[in-house]
Amino acid sequence: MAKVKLAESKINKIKEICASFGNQPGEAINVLHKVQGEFGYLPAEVQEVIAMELNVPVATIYGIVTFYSFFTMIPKGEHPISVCMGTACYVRGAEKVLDEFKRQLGIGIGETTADGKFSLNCLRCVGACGLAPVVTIGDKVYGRLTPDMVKDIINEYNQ
Amino acid sequence: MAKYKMHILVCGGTGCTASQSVEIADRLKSNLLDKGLDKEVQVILTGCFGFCEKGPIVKIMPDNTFYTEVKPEDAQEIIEEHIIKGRKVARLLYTDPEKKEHVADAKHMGFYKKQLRIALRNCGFIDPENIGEYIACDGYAAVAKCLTEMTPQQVIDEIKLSGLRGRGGGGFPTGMKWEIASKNHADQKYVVCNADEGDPGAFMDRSILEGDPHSIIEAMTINGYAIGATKGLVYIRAEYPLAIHRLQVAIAQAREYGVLGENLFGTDFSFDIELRYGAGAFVCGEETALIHSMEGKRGEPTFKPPFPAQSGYLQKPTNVNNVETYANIPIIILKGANWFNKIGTEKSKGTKVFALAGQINNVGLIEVPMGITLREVIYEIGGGIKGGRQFKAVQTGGPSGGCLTEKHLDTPIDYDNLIAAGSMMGSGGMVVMDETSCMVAIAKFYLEFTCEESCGKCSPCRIGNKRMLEILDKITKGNGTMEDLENLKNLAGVIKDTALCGLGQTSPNPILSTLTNFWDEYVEHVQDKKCRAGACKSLMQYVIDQSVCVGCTACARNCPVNAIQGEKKTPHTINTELCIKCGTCIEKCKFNAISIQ
Amino acid sequence: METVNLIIDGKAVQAEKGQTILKAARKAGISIPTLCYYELNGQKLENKPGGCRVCVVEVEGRKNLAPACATEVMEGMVVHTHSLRVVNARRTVVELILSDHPSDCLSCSKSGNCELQTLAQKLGIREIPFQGEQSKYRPDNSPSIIRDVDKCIMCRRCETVCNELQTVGALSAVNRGFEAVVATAFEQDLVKSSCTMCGQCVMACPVGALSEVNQTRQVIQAINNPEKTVIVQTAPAVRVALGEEFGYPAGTIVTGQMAAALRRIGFDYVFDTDFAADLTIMEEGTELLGRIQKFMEGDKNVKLPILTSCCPGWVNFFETNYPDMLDVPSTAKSPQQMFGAIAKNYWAEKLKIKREDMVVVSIMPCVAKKYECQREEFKVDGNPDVDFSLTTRELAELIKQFNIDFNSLEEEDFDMPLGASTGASVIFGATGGVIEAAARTAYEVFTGKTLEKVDFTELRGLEGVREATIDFNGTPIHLGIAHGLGNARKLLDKVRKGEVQYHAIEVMACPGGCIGGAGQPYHHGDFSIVEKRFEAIYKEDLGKELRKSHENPYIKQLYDEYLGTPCGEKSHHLLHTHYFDKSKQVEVEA
Amino acid sequence: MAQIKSLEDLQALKNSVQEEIDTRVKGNRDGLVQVKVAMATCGITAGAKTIYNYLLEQVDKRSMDVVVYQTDCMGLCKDEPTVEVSIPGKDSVIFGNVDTNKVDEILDKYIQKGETVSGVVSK
Repeated sequence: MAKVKLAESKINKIKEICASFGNQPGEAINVLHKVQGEFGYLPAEVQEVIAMELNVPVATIYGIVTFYSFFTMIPKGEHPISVCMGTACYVRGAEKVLDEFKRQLGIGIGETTADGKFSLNCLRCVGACGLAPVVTIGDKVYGRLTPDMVKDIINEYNQ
Repeated sequence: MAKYKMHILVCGGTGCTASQSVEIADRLKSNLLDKGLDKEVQVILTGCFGFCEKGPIVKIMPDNTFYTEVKPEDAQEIIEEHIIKGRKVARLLYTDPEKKEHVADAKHMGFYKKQLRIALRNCGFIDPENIGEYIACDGYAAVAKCLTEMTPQQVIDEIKLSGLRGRGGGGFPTGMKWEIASKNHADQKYVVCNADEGDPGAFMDRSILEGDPHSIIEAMTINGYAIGATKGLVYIRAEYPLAIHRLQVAIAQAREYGVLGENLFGTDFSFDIELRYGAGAFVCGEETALIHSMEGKRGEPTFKPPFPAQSGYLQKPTNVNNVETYANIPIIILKGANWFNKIGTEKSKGTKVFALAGQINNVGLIEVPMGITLREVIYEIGGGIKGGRQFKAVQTGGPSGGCLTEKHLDTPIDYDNLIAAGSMMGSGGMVVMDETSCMVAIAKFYLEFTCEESCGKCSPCRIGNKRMLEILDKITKGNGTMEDLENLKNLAGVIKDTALCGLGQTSPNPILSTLTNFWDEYVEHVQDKKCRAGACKSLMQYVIDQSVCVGCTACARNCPVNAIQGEKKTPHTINTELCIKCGTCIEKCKFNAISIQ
Repeated sequence: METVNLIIDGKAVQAEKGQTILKAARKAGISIPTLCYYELNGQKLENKPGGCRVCVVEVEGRKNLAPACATEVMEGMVVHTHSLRVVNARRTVVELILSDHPSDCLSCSKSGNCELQTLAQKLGIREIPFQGEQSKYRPDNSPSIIRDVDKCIMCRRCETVCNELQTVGALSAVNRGFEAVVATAFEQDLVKSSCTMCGQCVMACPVGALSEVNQTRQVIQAINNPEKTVIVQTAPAVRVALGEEFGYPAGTIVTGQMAAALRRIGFDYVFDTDFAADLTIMEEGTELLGRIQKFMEGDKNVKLPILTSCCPGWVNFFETNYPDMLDVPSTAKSPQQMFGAIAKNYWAEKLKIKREDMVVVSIMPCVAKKYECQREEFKVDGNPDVDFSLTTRELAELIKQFNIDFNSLEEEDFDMPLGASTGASVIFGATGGVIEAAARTAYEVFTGKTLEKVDFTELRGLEGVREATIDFNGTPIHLGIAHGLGNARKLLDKVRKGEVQYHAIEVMACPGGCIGGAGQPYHHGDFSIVEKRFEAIYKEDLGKELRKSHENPYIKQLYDEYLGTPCGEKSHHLLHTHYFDKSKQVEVEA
Repeated sequence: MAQIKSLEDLQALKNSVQEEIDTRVKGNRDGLVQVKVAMATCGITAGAKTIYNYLLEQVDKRSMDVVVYQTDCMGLCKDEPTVEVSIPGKDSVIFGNVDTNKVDEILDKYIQKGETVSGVVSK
């Protein structure tokens, strides 16, 4: 018997979410959205439970999770940083801003700092093209950024 | 109820919201309350005005005053000066970049003058969360007309006659698409709105959903009636929380008002809409991939035929149209196909929304009649190139499109002309570039995107694009050969010819169009190891100006790789073989003698 | 049938409406190369993702090249399958695939059987113009199957086979873009997944991304170890397929040559798994009759139908998917394991050697058998009853390694006593064979009469799920048969819900039964090869003097001398097993 | 809220909400008659607010295609309240010392009939 270990509250939450979608395999993406919204990420154990509830192979769930960039198996930082790499931002220097964040935080794209405070990601166009280049941290949007502003922004969250 | 004497419209689009427009609206409201004017002046959070470059936008009606780059702290002045005293706040008015004059009335701004807003007719004008305002602007009159006065075939004929073509990229005639779906009989059919806008830099669909969600609901209902579907699905990006919220509100209101649900307008026709969320995959804009994603699977495209109109969502006949396409439908029904087909060119009717971006003065969302020239868009609406620099290229169609040059500036924009020029309409991204953009690097940027977004199902796209990217990388690093260029050409051709879906088939376009239009620039990178735009770092060289250098040795002492030689008090030189382009010498030079070439 | 007319390469072709260009062309004798396309004719399996783009053809009037495997013919279509444009595109596509594929053909397990290799050769590819990053993944070595994911070309055949044909669901396409590959959940090892080791993925894989664990080297070492007595047993299905590896047409029976070759290789005793198959019938048949007897006496606790347990892939499948039904299958070990138990006990005692000094090698049409023989319950103090299980393909390799000219070998017999067998045991190799063999014996035991008509043709066939009722002298016995795990699932779900009533069900994991096993020579999707093996199996049965297991004189001798009675105490100890719950369970973390 | 069950229902609802958005619709349209009331401190002290409200009310009552809005001091403080009327194609005129009667006159005679109305302080 292969065992999947998970806290009871989490198991119940996942079951509740799956049930709210009628445990339908066709609702897998909606379920994953909801569960990730709940836990912040989708670790293997969580995917195992979802697969069991929806009665689909866990490989299938994993195939879905790894297909869509919105889903992540790595917990995001307390302050998730997303650098917009849409065309408008790219043309106006987003790459340099991204490099500066990487340098300042010492992490790469898709990674989280050791203290769990920051995670760094790229995204495609938040639609604030007038403010390019744009970075979002949590719900907050920073526009018209230059690399030299990066340090101060990080410091805002380091107090 | 007393009528509001004035309306203050605050842009509630994502861009302006990002720069505190909600707070501006709140401050305006509290100021009005303080002055006891809350019953006389209404503050409305609308959809996007399009002029994102100068956001947040606040517009006062009825005098049409257009305030730009408003900050929350400006709210008090707007109320005290404009609302109470009737004095316009000059410093917040838009300044014409050429005439250097304030333009008070939005109708006279260059940005809006040449625009024709059909799909965006209600964006920035009504409160998207109030169905009443939509109804006041003839909302739901089109669906009422279809259901009570027209047969489904008449609706299809009207759309066919209008000449409307799909705004999502391909430009397939909408009426014909509906007709095919209507002729496939099944117990259940579906209508799907593709709101998985993934083109980097294009955000028209989001703006429509945020600014005028009811128009989409109405159009989908008309679509359902025309093809015999009772169920609608909107496949929307999860990254669009505001659009999702507005759509949810609109659907709830539509149900409450009975314009969505059972027996609409007292007829036998019933229709309802559900939302499905995308999860970050550009390829899901392709309709078969979108359908698989809605079914809870990996969003991989499948070969067509069967087309969705034959076998789509849950293997049932399904009609998929994009948001902007839908936004045109109600007004076509109301004003008639013959009104619509007078706008535009022979084969491309109506208007197209573009997201104008890049090195241009007026970044934003615009809607123009088909047939307008790129020159008009870039120079009149876009206000010309930023900083007065030289225009170099304009990229249309996003990762599926290509780069057009000076010689295309006077080509009327329509589906067929853009394809003939080696680009495409795409979803409507338009990125303007000046001489600081390297065309090889731009091709690489788009290809990086395609590589990241390729689903990996077919070998040409999965491996071919990766190999093309590697070749481009080689070229931008100065290691390219002429053979690489030949390989690139062949690969681009084969990928275009053999890839499984639209994403793959069009992915070589940015390369093909730059190879055609900027061949010299590629050759320069390969043979002269030079990037004329100065964008490819590896090709840059650090040079000491011999006439400026005084030989202070500061650079040589600080160079981490000892690449700088020279006697004291004589001009120094940089050994480019050793130089790692770290920039330390420039930092240390007090005489600005070192430059990058 | 509606037909359409089209022109392929200048030739007027009439094709069925709805048919693909590929099939229409093939029927007209025009070959179009394919790579990802995989079809098991008659088994309702078709993999045509249209992904590799090798089969692209030019259709006049179309903007892009069309994949022949997925494009339907249309009236008036003009197709060019080898125009310059097509040839250049096809070649470039294969070059691209090769550019992300390790070039270790010389030492690759699929060398000579690799469809990509053949394709590259056919297209005359002599160099790969594209250099660049190659995918790198961690190799996965399970007891049966090796996944060398670096070699995966995303043809999706294994994924389709694992999910649609077998409904095992161990594999899925994961990641996207250049990183996209077919893998297990979390890219873990197969043993940690729901894999049953049936190996149909290995059979389907056109390249070396999936292959069996090769143990020929260990076997050669054992043979050359003077301390060891090395015994070999060969499964029924091997003898009708091995010939293919030596150029014989499919369906050629090479039993005698095989026995001769095994002797040349140096095995001390060349025995037959068929002997153990007869033994299985004695045990399983007795168990079945016992359950029927109790059922007829009104025992409510008796579990019916009895399920066969010869197939290790099937055993893994029900242990994972039907943990609530573990007491339903027969407890009889598979023939391979019965043979091992008899060899290492009865035969070792006869030879007066310790079991540690005996090495039992089995030749199987199967890769799951490699896993089975390593199961802990089949070991005594860590020493397995069967030491090594080789596939038919590995045996062919062994024969080639020993420079044996197989085709000119004189036929030889198996050694006695463990090489004696009946026709009933031979048909174990085909779907329906086990249940037919059981019926032959059970009938006579149950009714006490001699069976006149030995051939139960109603039980034969290649339909995925079959059923038949046999008259046991007035008592109707309902039998069910499924091959392919997807079909087994369909049948088992009905049994679980109580929708169907059977006395016994035979299940084989592979399509066609063992003749279509994953250890057999590669058929590359040509299922007619399996059909020919099927015919050969029944031909071999027909040629046997004895055709009922209980008539095997050495089986009788074994019971008299050693075991006592079927399902007796000694049999129970040596020839029966028990099953484990291998399903995934959620456990609350403290 | 009663559900919309027919074209008439929709029309009725539209009529009831139309008014709310009218101010905006008119502002967006070209070629409308514009009536501006000077509403700086001087104007308000002189009663411009009453005039402004009365104008809005009467335009509505008469269902006229006229857009009314406030504006800054026109520099004619001695004649407050002042009202500027611009009819497309004509020069705009400013009426001084406007009261409610004058408003009626401006609307009925000057705008609707094109007749001359007294009280013009500036052209």
